[in-house]
Amino acid sequence: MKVRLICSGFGGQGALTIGKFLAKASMKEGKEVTWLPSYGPAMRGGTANCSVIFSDEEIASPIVNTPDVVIALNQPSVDKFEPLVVKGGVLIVNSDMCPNGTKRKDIRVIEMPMSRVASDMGSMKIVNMLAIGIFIEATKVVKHESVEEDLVAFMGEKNPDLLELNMQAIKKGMEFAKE
Amino acid sequence: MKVRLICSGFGGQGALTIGKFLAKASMKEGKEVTWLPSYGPAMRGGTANCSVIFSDEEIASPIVNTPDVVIALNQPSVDKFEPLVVKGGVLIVNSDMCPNGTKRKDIRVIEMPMSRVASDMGSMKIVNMLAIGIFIEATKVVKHESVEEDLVAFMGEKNPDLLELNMQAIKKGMEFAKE
Amino acid sequence: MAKMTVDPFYCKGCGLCMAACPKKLISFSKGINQQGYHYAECTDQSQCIACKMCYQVCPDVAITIEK
Amino acid sequence: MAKMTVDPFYCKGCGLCMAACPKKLISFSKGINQQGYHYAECTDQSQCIACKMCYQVCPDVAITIEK
Amino acid sequence: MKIIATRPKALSDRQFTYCPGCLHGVAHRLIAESMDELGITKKCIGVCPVGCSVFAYRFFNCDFTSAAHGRAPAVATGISRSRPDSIVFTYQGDGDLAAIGTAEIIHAANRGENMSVFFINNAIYGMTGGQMAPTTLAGMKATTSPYGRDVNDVGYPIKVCELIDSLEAPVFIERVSLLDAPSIIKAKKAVKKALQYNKERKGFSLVELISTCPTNWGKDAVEATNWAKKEMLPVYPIGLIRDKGAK
Amino acid sequence: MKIIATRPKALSDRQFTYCPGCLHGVAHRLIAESMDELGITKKCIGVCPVGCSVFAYRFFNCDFTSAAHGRAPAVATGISRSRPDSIVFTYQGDGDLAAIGTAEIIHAANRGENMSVFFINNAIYGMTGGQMAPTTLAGMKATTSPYGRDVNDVGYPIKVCELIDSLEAPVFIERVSLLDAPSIIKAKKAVKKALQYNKERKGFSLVELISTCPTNWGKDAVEATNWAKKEMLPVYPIGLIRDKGAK
Amino acid sequence: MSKVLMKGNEALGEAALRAGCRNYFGYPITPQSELIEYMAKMLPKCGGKFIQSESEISAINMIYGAAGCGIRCLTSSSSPGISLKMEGVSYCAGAHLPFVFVNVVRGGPGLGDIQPAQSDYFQATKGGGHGDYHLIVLAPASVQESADMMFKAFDLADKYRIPVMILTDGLIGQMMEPTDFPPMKTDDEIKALREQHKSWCMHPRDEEDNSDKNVIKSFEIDPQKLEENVEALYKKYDVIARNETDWEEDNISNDNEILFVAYGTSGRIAKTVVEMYKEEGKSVGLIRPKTLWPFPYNAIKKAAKNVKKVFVVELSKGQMVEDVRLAIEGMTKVDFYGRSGGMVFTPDDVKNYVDSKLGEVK
Amino acid sequence: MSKVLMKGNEALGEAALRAGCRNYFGYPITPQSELIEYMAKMLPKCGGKFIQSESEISAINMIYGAAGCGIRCLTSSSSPGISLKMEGVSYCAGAHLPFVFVNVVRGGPGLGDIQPAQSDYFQATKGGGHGDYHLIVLAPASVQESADMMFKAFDLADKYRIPVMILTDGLIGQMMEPTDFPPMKTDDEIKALREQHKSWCMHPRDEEDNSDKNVIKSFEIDPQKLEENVEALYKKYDVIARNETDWEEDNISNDNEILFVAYGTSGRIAKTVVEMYKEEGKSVGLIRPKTLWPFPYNAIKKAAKNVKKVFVVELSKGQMVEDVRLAIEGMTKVDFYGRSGGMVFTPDDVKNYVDSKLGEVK
Ligand SMILES: Cc1ncc(C[n+]2csc(CCOP(=O)(O)OP(=O)(O)O)c2C)c(N)n1
Ligand SMILES: Cc1ncc(C[n+]2csc(CCOP(=O)(O)OP(=O)(O)O)c2C)c(N)n1
Ligand code: SF4
Ligand code: SF4
Ligand code: SF4
Ligand code: SF4
Ligand code: SF4
Ligand code: SF4
Ligand SMILES: [Mg+2]
Ligand SMILES: [Mg+2]
Repeated sequence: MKVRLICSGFGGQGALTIGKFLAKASMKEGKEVTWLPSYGPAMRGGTANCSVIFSDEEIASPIVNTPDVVIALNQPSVDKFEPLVVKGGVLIVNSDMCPNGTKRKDIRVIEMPMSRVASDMGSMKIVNMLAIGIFIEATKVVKHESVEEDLVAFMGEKNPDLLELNMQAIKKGMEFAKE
Repeated sequence: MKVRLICSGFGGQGALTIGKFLAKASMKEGKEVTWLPSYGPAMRGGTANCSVIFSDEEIASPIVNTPDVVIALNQPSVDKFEPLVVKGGVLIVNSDMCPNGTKRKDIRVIEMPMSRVASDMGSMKIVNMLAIGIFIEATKVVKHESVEEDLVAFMGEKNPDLLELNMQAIKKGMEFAKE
Repeated sequence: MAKMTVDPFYCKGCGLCMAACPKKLISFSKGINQQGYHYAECTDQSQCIACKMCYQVCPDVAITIEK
Repeated sequence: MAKMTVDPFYCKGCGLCMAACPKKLISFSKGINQQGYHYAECTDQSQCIACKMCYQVCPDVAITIEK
Repeated sequence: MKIIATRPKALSDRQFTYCPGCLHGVAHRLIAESMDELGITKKCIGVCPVGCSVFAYRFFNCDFTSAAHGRAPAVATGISRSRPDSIVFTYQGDGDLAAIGTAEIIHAANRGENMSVFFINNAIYGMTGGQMAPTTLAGMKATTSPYGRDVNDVGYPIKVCELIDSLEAPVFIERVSLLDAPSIIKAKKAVKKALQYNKERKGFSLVELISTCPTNWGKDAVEATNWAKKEMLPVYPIGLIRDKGAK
Repeated sequence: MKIIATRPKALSDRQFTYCPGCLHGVAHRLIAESMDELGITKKCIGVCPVGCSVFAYRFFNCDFTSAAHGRAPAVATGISRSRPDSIVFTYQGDGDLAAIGTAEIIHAANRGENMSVFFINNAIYGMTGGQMAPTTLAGMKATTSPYGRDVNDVGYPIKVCELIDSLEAPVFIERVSLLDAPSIIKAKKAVKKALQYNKERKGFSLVELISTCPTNWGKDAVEATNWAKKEMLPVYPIGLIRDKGAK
Repeated sequence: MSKVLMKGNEALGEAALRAGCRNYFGYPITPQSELIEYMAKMLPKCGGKFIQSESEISAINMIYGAAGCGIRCLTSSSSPGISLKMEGVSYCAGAHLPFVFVNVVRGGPGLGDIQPAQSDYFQATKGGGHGDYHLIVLAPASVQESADMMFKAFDLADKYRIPVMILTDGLIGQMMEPTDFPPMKTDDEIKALREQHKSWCMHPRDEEDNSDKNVIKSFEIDPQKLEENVEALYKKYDVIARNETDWEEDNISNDNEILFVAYGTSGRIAKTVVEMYKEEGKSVGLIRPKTLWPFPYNAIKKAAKNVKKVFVVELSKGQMVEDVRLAIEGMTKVDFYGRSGGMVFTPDDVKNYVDSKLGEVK
Repeated sequence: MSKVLMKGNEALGEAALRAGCRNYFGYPITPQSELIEYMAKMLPKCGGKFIQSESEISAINMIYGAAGCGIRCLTSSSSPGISLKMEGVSYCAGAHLPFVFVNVVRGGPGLGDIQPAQSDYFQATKGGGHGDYHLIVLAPASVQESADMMFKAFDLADKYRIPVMILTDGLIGQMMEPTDFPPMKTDDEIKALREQHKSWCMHPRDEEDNSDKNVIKSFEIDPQKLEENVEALYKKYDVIARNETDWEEDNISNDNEILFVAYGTSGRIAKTVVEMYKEEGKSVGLIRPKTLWPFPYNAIKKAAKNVKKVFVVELSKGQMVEDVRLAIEGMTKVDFYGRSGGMVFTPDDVKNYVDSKLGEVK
C-alpha cells in the first residue's frame, strides 16, 4: 500500500498540522510514513503545503509530484495542485475559500463548506478535523481511532472541550464523505 | 657558470644586505640571479641568512644546500654552514666574532678581523663592504665596478662620506683576499 | 477640503492608520484586495483635516493626502 | 643588609633595572651570556637597600632580592 | 486640490515584502523622502543586510547591493572609497549590526567612513523566525530564549548608540522611534540630517530606529507599537546622542 | 637573609621569547605573582593570542591554549562554560583584541562571562613586524601608516576600556601602566583583583596594560618607556573605570 | 522504545543530548534553526549550557575551548555559516580536537536560497579550510539515520580525537519521520565522558594533582615539528579510512547493468529509481556512501566492475562525481546528473536522463 | 625597461599598481606583509586608497563593495586569513564580481607556521566556500611570473567578471629576482577602467542619466532563478576552461620515460630534477600548470601517453595529485612525493624518491 497526500492552504490555515496528525496516526498503526513541508516562496504565495506518504515498505523519495489525495484549503491551493492528482484520486476542498471551484471530472472531488460548518459547530479551529474526517473515510488509510488517540494525548488535559469538538468534527467529516 | 653563496650572521649584522648588493651587481652584468632569505627560527638562533645564486642560464630551484661560497659573520654561522661548503669552495669569516675559528682543510678559508678593521677605518657600518671586497676578489663572480655603481646610486647624495668609506672597504677586502 | 485615498494594491489592512487618525475616519473595506487583505478606507472625506497622521504611520505607504 | 642577584640565564641586558635603581648600583657585565648579551650586575651590594625597584621593572624576571 | 503626501519618487512601485504593520516600511519611506528632498537619488548607493530587509534593494530607485550578514558597513566602505562621489547608506537589522556585524560597524565608525547607517532595532531576529537578538529585552521570550532572556546568563540588551558614542570620529548619532506619528515626524529629521551630512562628506552618521516585529512578537500591529513604547523605550532612550556636523 | 622577591612559582623556568626591554615580560610576572598569592595556579586555564605572546603557553605552569587571532574571548567562553570550576584568563595584544577580535571581546563582556582579560596595549602589531594597530597614536609611523597615522582617513586610537564601559555586565575595568616601577606596583593590584573576582565567579574583568615595543618603535628599552609615558598616557588615561565587584 | 515522529533537525538535537552532549554554541540560520532552538529549549532542563553566539566564527572558537577541555560539544549552521567556520575548523583539526558539527546544506553560492542542496561536498571532504587536514564526514539520508549518526559521530570524535561533520540538507532537516532513540546516557556515563580525555585536555586540578600541564595548540614555529604533527594527523586518517569507511549497498549484484552512486537525499531518490528499473526487469545497483570521508573508493570500484555505465546523481553541479571517477580510474564510463541552486530532481527526472544516455550506450 | 631586483610580494604590488589598481583592502599576516606594506607606501602617491581593515573578513567585504562598483581592487593574505574570506569569496563568485586576491600560502593546518607550503590547493580549486562556484587560480613560479600573472589576473577578472586568485607561497613571496614591468597604465586608461563596467556595476549617475538601476547580489529566493544563475556561472566556466587553460612544458617529448607534474615552487625544483636526469641521459618531462583552475587535464593526459610513470610533487600531503589522477584516468601509474608543515624538499630529495620508485618499475 502506498498513498501520497498533499495538504495545502494559507500560512496559518493548519494545512501542515493536518499532515502531521495523519502521519502520527499512521505511524501508530506501524506504517512507514514521511512528512515534508514546503518552504520559502510557497509560503508567501499562499500555498504553504506538506507532502505525506503512507507506505508498508521503506519510503525512498519523500517528494510527492503525483498525489493520490489533495486537501486544498484555499483557491491558490486548488489551482496549483488539482492538475497533479492521479486519475481516480481524491480532491478534498474547503468550498468556502474556493470561489472558482474545481475542474477535473476524472477524480473524486469532495467539497465541503468547512469554514461555515466549523463556525456553526462553534469554533473555526476545527476546520482541520473536518478535513481529516473526510480523508479517513474517503481513503481508509488510517483508522479514526488512531487519530483520536493522538488527539486525546495531545490536548486531553489542556483543552477538553476543544477535544470534544474535534472528535465531533472528525465524525462529521467522515459522515460527509460517506454521501 | 653557476655559483651558490650563503651569507649568514646575527639579525642586524647585515648578512642579508651583503647578499642583496652582490645580487644587484650581478643582475647589472646581465646575469640570472636569485636572492632568498631564511626566516623564523633561524632569526632567533642567531643565523639569519640568505642564499644567492649567480648563473648564466635560468635558475630553477633557488634553495642552496651545497654552497660554493659561505660568508659567516658570527660563530653560530660558521658552525652551521662550514660543513656544507663544497670541496674546494671558499669560506669567508669575520674572525673577531668567531672565537672557535674554522675546521675544514679542503676549502679556502679567508679569515679577516673585520670588526677591528672596520672600526680602525672609522665605522662599524662598513663590515659588509669588507666581506664583499673579499668575495669579489676570491670568486671573480661580479666586478667591483658593478657593486660601486650600485653604491653610488644607492647613497650618492644621501651619504657621500660613508660612500667613500665603503669604496675603500671594498678595495681593502679585495687586497686582503689577494694575499 | 481634504482627500485621503488608500491604494488597495499596497494596503495590508494592519490598522495603524485607523489608530492614528484623530478623527477616527478610517475603517476596513468590505471586500478583500488581490493579496487577500481587507484594506483601509476613509469613511467620511468631509471630516478629514489632511493632518497626514495616517500617511505618517502607514508601513506600506498606501495613503495619498490631497488638500 | 640586602642582596640583589641577576641570573645571567634570563637577563637580556635591556638596562631598565639600571634606570630604575635609586642608588644607580647596576651596570653591564664585561662578559656576554650564552644568548650573547652583556648582563646586568649589582656593582655594590652594600649600598643596595632592597627596594625591589629593579625587580619590578625587569621584563625577564632575572632579578632576585634578599634581605 | 494638491497632493501634499504620497509615495516618494525614490521608492519603487513594488509591494513591500514585510508583514502587515511591520515598521520597516516606515523607515523605508523616511529614507526615500529624504532622498527626494535632498535631490540625491541618482548619487545614492544602498547596502541592505541579511534579515527581513534583504529585499530592500527592490524598494528603492537607486543602485543597491545585498551584503553578507553583518558586513554592510565594510561593503559600504569599499563603495565609498572607490566611488567617492556616491552617497552610500546601509540599512541593517539588530542581528545584522549588533551581533555578527559588531567589528564592522565599530571600525567603519572609528575610521569615520563617509556613510549613513540606518539601524532598525526590533529586538528580535525577524527573518529567521524570531530568535533572540543582542537587543532582545531582559526576560523577553524568543525561540532561542524560550524561558525569557536571562541577563545574568546571556547579558543585557546592547545600546548601540552609546557603544558607538565612545568612538571619536562619528559625526552624528541619534536614536529615534517609529512607534507613533509624532515620533515618525521627528525621526524623519534625523534620517534627513544623516543623508545631508553624507552629501556634504562630513563622515559617519548612525540613526537607530526603534521598530516592531508583530509576527514574531505574537502581537497585532497596534499592540506591537504599544508594547514597544512601554517596554523598549525605557531601555533605548530616544534622543540626540551627538551632532558634530552642525559646526 | 630571606628572599623577598624572585621568580613566581606560577612562571615556568623557560626564557621569554620577547625582545630585550619588552614589557610583555612584566605583565607575565604580575599575572604569575597573583596566581601564586591567590593559590589558584592549578585551577587556572590561560588563553594566549596570536601576536608576540603566542608563546605565552610556555611561560606559565597551568593549562593553556593558543587561540586563533582575535578569538581568545570566545575560546575562554567555551572553556568557562564547560569547566565552570576553572579560572580562565585571556592574554591579548591590541591587534588581537581591538581589531579582528572586536566582536568577540564585546560580546564576551556583554554576556558577563566569568573570565579575566589582560589586554597589552603597545600601540603596534609586534609579531608581524610593526604594522599599525587600532591603538596606534595619531601621526605615529608604522609599516602600514608609513606617513604617520592620519586620523581623518583611518580613524582615531580606540580606547578599549571606555568602549567596554558602555556595556552593562562587566564587573571590573581598569587601565594601568607598566612604564615604571611605581605604576607596575599599582598595576599588580588590578591584575590580582581581576583574578580575585574570577575566583569568586563575579563575572567579566578587563585590565588594559600600557606597554612598549622597543623593536618596532625603533627605540631602546628605556627610551621606549619614556616615549610611551609622554605620548601614550595622555591618549590612554590611567585609572579605575569601573569596579562593581567590591559591593 | 516506541517511535516518535520528529523533524530531522530536532532528531539531531535529541540524539546529541542522549549521547551526553551538554554544551551547544551556535547561531541561527535557515534551514538549520530548529536544531539551535531545540537545544535552547532542552539544554537548560538537563543542566547543560546553551549559548547563541554573536556569530558562527565565535561559535567554532567556543567549540575550540570546550573541546579543548575534553567536553562533548556541538555546533551547527548552514552553508554560509559553515564557510565562516573554516579557519576555526582547520585550527581544531590541527589541534586534534574531538567535537561534532552539522551543516544543513542550502542552495548556494553566496546568500543563495533556503532550499536543500549538496553543493558543499568539496568544502566538507577536500577541505574548506587551509592546510592539510581532514574531517570525518557522515551523510544521513533519513531522520532515523540523522539520529544514529549523531550518536556515532560523538563516539568517532572521541575515539580518534577528530572533528566529525554531519553533512545533511534542508530537506532531511525539515522532514519528519518515525524515529527511535537509544536511552539517555546515565549521569555516571556523562561524568565518565568528562574524565576520558584528562590525559591531554585542559581541566582544573585538585591541589594534590601534580600531573603535567596540558597545552592545546595548532602551531609549531619549527617546520620540522609541524611536519611531525601533520604526519601524525595523516597516520590517524589512514587508520580511520581502514576501520570506519561505511556505505549502503542496494541491489548490488554481478548482473547489474548500471551502478548508481548517490548520498543523502539523492541517495533516497536514486533508491526509488532502482525500484523503477526493477519493475522494468533491469538490474540496477546503488552504492550510497554513508561516510563521505573516508570515501568508499574500493566498494565503488568493485561494484562497477562489470556495469556498462556508472551514474552519479547529486544536488549540485557535480562534486562527489570526482571521487567516483578516482575510484573507477577510467575502468568504466562515469556520467553525472544533477540540479543546482536548491532545485530537487524527481525520480522521473533521474530515470529520463539515464534512459536517454542508455540509448547511446546500447 | 631595465630589470629591477624585487621581492615576489612587492612585485605583485607593483604590477597591480601598473595594471591600474587603485584600491587595496587587507590585513597583515606573515609571509604576505611586504605586499600590504608596499601598497600602504605606494597607493597614496598615485591617488589610490589604502585601508588596513580590522580583519580579513571585512577586507573581502570591502572588495565586494568596490568590485561591485566595477573598480580594479586587490586584497591579499596567507592561509588562515584566506580561510576567513571563504564566505565572502562565495558571495563574490555568486555575484559575478571581478577582482584579484593573493594567497601567500604558509604551513598549516591551523596557526601552522610561516614557512612556504602548497597545502591550500583544494581550498583554491575545489572551493573553500559553500556552493557551486569556481575561481580562476594562477600559480606563479618566479618573481617575474608573479608580476606578469598579476597583470593577466586583472584582465581575466574584467573579461569574465570572475574573482581571480594568485596562489603563491612564502618562498616566492620572500625571494628576490630581476623583474621587469610593463609601463604604468596612463590616466586615460585608468579612467576607462572605471567606465568599462557601468552597464552592470553600481555607480553614481548624473542627473540626465536615466539608465536602469544596477543591483549586485548573490541570492534568489526562488530556486529556479538561483539555478539559472548557477548555470550562467558554469557556462562561463566552460568558456574559460576552453580559452584560458595555461601550462608550461619542459622537455616534453615522446621518448619521456617519466613525467613530472608540479606547480609554483615545486615546479622550479622539479625543473632542476629534469636537468639532473638529462645529465644522466634519461628523458624526463615536466608539465607545470600555470592555471590551477582551469586545470590542464588534456595536456597532462597527452604528455603521459607513453611514460612508465607519472610523479606529482607538492609541498603538501597531496592535493593536485587528485586532478592529475583524474586527467590520467588510470592509463598510467601516478605516484606522489611531498613534504608538509612548511618543509621544502631539495632536488636531491625528489630524485632519490623517484630513483627508489624507478627501481621497482624496471
Ligand atoms: C553568516 C550568516 N549567518 C546567519 C544567517 C541567517 N540569518 C538570516 S536573517 C538573520 C537575522 C536577521 O535579524 P535582524 O538582523 O535583526 O533583521 P530583522 O529580520 O529582524 O529585520 C539571520 C541570522 C545568514 N544568512 N548568514
Ligand atoms: C587570521 C589571522 N590574521 C592575521 C594573522 C597574522 N598576525 C600574527 S600576530 C599579528 C598581530 C599581533 O599584534 P598584537 O595583537 O598587537 O600583538 P603584539 O605582537 O603587538 O603583542 C597578526 C596580524 C594571523 N596569524 N591570523
Ligand atoms: S489626514 Fe488626518 S484626518 Fe484625514 S484620514 Fe488621515 S489621519 Fe484622519
Ligand atoms: S496603515 Fe497603511 S497598510 Fe495599514 S491599514 Fe492603513 S493604509 Fe492599510
Ligand atoms: S633593590 Fe633597589 S637599591 Fe638594590 S639594586 Fe635593586 S633597585 Fe637598586
Ligand atoms: S632589567 Fe632585567 S633583563 Fe634588563 S638588564 Fe636588568 S636584569 Fe637584565
Ligand atoms: S518577521 Fe518581523 S521584522 Fe520581518 S517582516 Fe515580519 S514583522 Fe517585519
Ligand atoms: S616585537 Fe615588540 S611586542 Fe614583540 S617581543 Fe619584540 S618588543 Fe615585544
Ligand atoms: Mg531584528
Ligand atoms: Mg600590539
